[in-house]
Amino acid sequence: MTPAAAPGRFKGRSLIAFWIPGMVLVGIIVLALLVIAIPVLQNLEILAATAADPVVLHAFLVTFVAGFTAVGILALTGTPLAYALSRTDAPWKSVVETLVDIPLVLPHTVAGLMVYLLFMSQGPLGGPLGELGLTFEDAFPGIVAAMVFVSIPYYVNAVREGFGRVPVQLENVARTLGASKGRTFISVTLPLATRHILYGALLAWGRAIGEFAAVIMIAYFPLVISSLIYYRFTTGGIAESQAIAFLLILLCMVLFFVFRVLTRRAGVYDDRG
Amino acid sequence: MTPAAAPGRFKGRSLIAFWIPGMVLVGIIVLALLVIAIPVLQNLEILAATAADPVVLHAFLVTFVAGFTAVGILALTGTPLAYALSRTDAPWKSVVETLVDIPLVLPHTVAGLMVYLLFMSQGPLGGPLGELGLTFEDAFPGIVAAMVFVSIPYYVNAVREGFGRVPVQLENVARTLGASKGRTFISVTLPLATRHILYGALLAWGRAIGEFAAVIMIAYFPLVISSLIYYRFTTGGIAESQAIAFLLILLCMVLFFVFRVLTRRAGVYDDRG
Amino acid sequence: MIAVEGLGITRGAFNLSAITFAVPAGSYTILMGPSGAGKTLLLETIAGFYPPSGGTVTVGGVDVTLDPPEKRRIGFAYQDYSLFPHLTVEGNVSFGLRMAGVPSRQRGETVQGLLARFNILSLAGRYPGALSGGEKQRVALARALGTRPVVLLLDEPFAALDSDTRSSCIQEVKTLQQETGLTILQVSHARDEAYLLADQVLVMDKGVLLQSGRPSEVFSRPAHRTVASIAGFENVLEGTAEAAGDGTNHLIIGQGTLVADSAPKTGEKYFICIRAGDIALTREKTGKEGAGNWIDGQVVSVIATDLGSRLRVEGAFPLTVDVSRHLAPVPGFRNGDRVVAWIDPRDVHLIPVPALPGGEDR
Amino acid sequence: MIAVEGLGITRGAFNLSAITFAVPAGSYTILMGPSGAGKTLLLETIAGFYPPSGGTVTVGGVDVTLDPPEKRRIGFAYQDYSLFPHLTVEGNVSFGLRMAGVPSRQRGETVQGLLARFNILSLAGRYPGALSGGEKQRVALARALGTRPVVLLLDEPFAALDSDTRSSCIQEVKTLQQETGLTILQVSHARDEAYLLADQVLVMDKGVLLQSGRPSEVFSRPAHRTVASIAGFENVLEGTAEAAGDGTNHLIIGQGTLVADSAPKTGEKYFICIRAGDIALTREKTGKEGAGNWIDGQVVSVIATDLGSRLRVEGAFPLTVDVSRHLAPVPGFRNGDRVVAWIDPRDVHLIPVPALPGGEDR
Repeated sequence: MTPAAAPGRFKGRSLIAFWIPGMVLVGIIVLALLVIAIPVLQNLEILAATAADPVVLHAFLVTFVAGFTAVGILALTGTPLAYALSRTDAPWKSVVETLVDIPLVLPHTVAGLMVYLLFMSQGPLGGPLGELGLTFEDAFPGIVAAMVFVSIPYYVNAVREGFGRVPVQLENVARTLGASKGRTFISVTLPLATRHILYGALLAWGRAIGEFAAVIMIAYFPLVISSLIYYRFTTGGIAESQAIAFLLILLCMVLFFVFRVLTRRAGVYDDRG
Repeated sequence: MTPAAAPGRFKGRSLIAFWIPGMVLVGIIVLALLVIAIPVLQNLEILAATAADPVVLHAFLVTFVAGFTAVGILALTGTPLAYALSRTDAPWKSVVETLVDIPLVLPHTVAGLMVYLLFMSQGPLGGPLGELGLTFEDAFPGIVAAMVFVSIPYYVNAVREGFGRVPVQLENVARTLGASKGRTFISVTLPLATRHILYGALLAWGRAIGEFAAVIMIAYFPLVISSLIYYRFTTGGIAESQAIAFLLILLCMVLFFVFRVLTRRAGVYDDRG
Repeated sequence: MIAVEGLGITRGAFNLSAITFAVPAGSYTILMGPSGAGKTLLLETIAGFYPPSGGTVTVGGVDVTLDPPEKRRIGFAYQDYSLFPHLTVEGNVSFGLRMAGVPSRQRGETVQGLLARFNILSLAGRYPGALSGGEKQRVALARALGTRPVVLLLDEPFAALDSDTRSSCIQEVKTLQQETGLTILQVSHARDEAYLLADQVLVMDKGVLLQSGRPSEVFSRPAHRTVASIAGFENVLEGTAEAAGDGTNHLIIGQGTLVADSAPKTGEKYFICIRAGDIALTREKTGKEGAGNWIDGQVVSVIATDLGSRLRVEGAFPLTVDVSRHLAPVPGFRNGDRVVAWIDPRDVHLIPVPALPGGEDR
Repeated sequence: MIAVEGLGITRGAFNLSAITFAVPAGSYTILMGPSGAGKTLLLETIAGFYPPSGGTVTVGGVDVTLDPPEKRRIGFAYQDYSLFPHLTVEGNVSFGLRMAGVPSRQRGETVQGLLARFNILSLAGRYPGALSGGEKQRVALARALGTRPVVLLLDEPFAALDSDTRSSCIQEVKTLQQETGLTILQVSHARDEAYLLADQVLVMDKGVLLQSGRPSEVFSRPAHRTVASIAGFENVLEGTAEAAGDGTNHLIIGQGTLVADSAPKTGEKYFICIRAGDIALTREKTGKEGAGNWIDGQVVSVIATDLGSRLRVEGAFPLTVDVSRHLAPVPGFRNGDRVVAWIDPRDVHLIPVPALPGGEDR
């Protein structure tokens, strides 16, 4: 190696001019995390009290259970929709795609208004379902309904992407090996899309438990975490809402980490399997 | 053509078994749109009165101007960040990517709490900026700050995807033709990513004008559309909030359509150019 | 065996029309054609992945035109072998038996037999991602044969392999086919695969079947311009047949003439195909005079090749000539040399130019 | 000209070490090697896209090792030509002049000249998406030459073209280079391109330069196993040199022996390379007896080829033999025939097997 080629002096590819303005945004996000974490860690008593508060615990329970229920509903209905979309090539497909994306682009309170109008006791869905004994207004099913509505595009788009990456050739070959359409889907397509399905579920769950506007408009009570943070915030309890937010971020990080460890090998195939 | 091969009888690829469950979700979304549109169209007087209400007009103005301002700030800071991310291959890149994604996964009220804590008059950003004369609490800059914060991942991820699709080979060739790093970015990379940059801006704008929780926590006033819909909803004016929501959806559709027409040829290169 | 009659299909920009051919039981047929000819689509339609717009497909004597792929008794392998990445080699090979509901113990025995047959027992627990190209091919064949198909369809199976692996894979498939009497229909773009493997070659272009026959027949006597190009003729000239005065006809090409062994019709236009290796070059006419075509010319370029050199000769019409160092041990030809080319009339192959200008095989 | 001395670079899994070679002004060099050899990376490093870990790059006598690409006076074209899709043909060709700050009017004239030179004036307003492969190549060349580079680097420029377009593009580049005296360094994987175009061939594998020289030299006298494979030798055997008793050495291969023209060292191991077309087959020994190598064997397979047939002969060692119908007008050989192969000692090429087992070119 000649000294002339010391790596430090070859500047052909430096990106520093792009990182400098870009770091403004990254810096704001880092500061935003610190502005929650530092006060909480400086006052662990409030954190402990918050963690033991039955209202907080109940809100966590409601939020997480509602989130899992919403994801379950999405898995049952969104998975076939995603597969049908990924394997259709008709001109009307883009209409369905646009419809699926609507909850993504709707202002949150418009989505909330829609969920309320659909699922209120006189609503086109709330009415019939009410006769079956399901109440949505200020009730757990209302929270689930709001969560499902706002998370549809998150789940469907991620899973469709996954199905889109399963080569049609693999399905074709499975058919020649004697598998029917249904068995091909279950034995080939579904296992190969596992990673995207789990990722879509995680995204949808994250979106669901974070929803505020749509949830409070159909069911302010039982309180979900989002609503509780807002409630404490407006009633002067900034330190408490900081503590709840901190706990929520912590819990989500733990859950995400566990999820990542559990699914690390999902959809990865090699000799160590 | 022999009658034996009449297309109607070859069912090898039908997807009907997947469309049926999938249509549940699409149906809910269609119903949600109807449940807003039908009552409004049945009572055009309220629509006319709402469209002429100066409070509503002011809210629209505030929302749209704040949205465009937020997108402008994102374009100046997020574009270089997206490019740097798309051309970096270092192990710490995933840390930056995770940070950029944080506003996407945060519950809305947690994001609101963060924006408030950052930009309130004693906050780490609100303090110094306040001395420069910028007030955020219950003020227009607060709305913009909330909007920027929640839209960062929408803009940066879309634009990074666009830059990622510009082959590095094109940049390399431009360099051999005498273009410096900066001129290569401006003459080759930026024009080829136009479509994704515009798409990212549209996504970020849609996310920004729809934000509710983060906006009301730093600046309930001046009212944005989201807040106005919620305010009318909680004060018994469901018909009015339906009308505002209808107007908002209509206006957004018009804007999206105009945008699409204006950008239809952006990033498409062929002989008709 | 497999028979296709009047098969048509429209799919996107592709359009196959009235394809008719048969692959006799136990034989090997290779389907060739330029890219975009519709070769893969034809294979996929035979396998039942797409509905045909007309015609019939018969497999082992049974009309399967409307049957779904799983009822057709056809084995299929794409160019990349399409192994299931989430299953081990054993899982891949046993897939068909599992779908057929074969009980676990019996399945195990059959699969062991297949793995042994293809010499991949040691790979049983591996995933496809960890296999080499040649190993993948063996797994794909074992998997396809597990369900005892009547016919095997292979889509460019050797195209993605490096040259050493490619020759050994071709050899393996040839041996397999000879030992088991399998019926195989394969897509290929390489002439050597057809020579090595095929009993029958089909050439198609733009959705139409142009020619079929034994490889040596099709490649020495192409009936269309496209087939001549696939057959690798280095010289394809255009000329018109005229009376030569001695009762036979010769061909007028530019300023020159040429005699062919076949009898061209007066006034007809022909593509005249001559292989570069079928032309002999000398410095001056030799004793053979009168026995064939003698063309005077001048060497305008000389390029070395593995076994000699390739020359470009300009005369009454241009010729590409391969000179082997075994054929011409005289001092090599150089740029500007005056030469005489000798062409045996039996090596001059004629294809009538289609009457309509701009016809589909011009 | 361009000179590379001791160039090293590590990038991901690739690792080039101590690459040294020169491309003299006005000459054409072709770089070959198996895929993954690091050919494209070497080109990119010379162009300045990546920092080298050591060594120097000199272009036209100037050390440019640390210069950014825009200061190197190097023209570059990737396999897909990398035209700017958002600029017209004219915009592409004028790009370099615009970057150099050439005033608009003067630029117009130069660009018109380039478009005319490459016969693409009529395409000036088109976008690259609407061009054919051959047209793209001309635009890429016009664009690269617009800035008057000292040397042109081409990365597999003909690999993506169909065979007809390919030959005409090769011809165009050859003419261009001969007329303008351009210095060109090109990556290729096809031997015929080297024969057609190159003054010098470089062969590399695994980041190391193995051999260089004129194409006919490198391909007839490979110095490494990898080069022999690139040179297309159908027969590569392994043997050991032993004293023959008459003062010379011969080679022991399995049960047989072979005499080579070069002088092998006693006890040394060699790769023995013989082209299939350099072996003559007869039914029995002829008058030439004693003048070369005679190997008894039996035909185990016969495959038709364009100009004859390829035979597999099993004897003391296996041989692949190409029989041309011009060389052997006798009735064709068939499976099971007893034959005698004759090999001229001058056609037996030897490569010493590296001493260390598992050495890098085995």
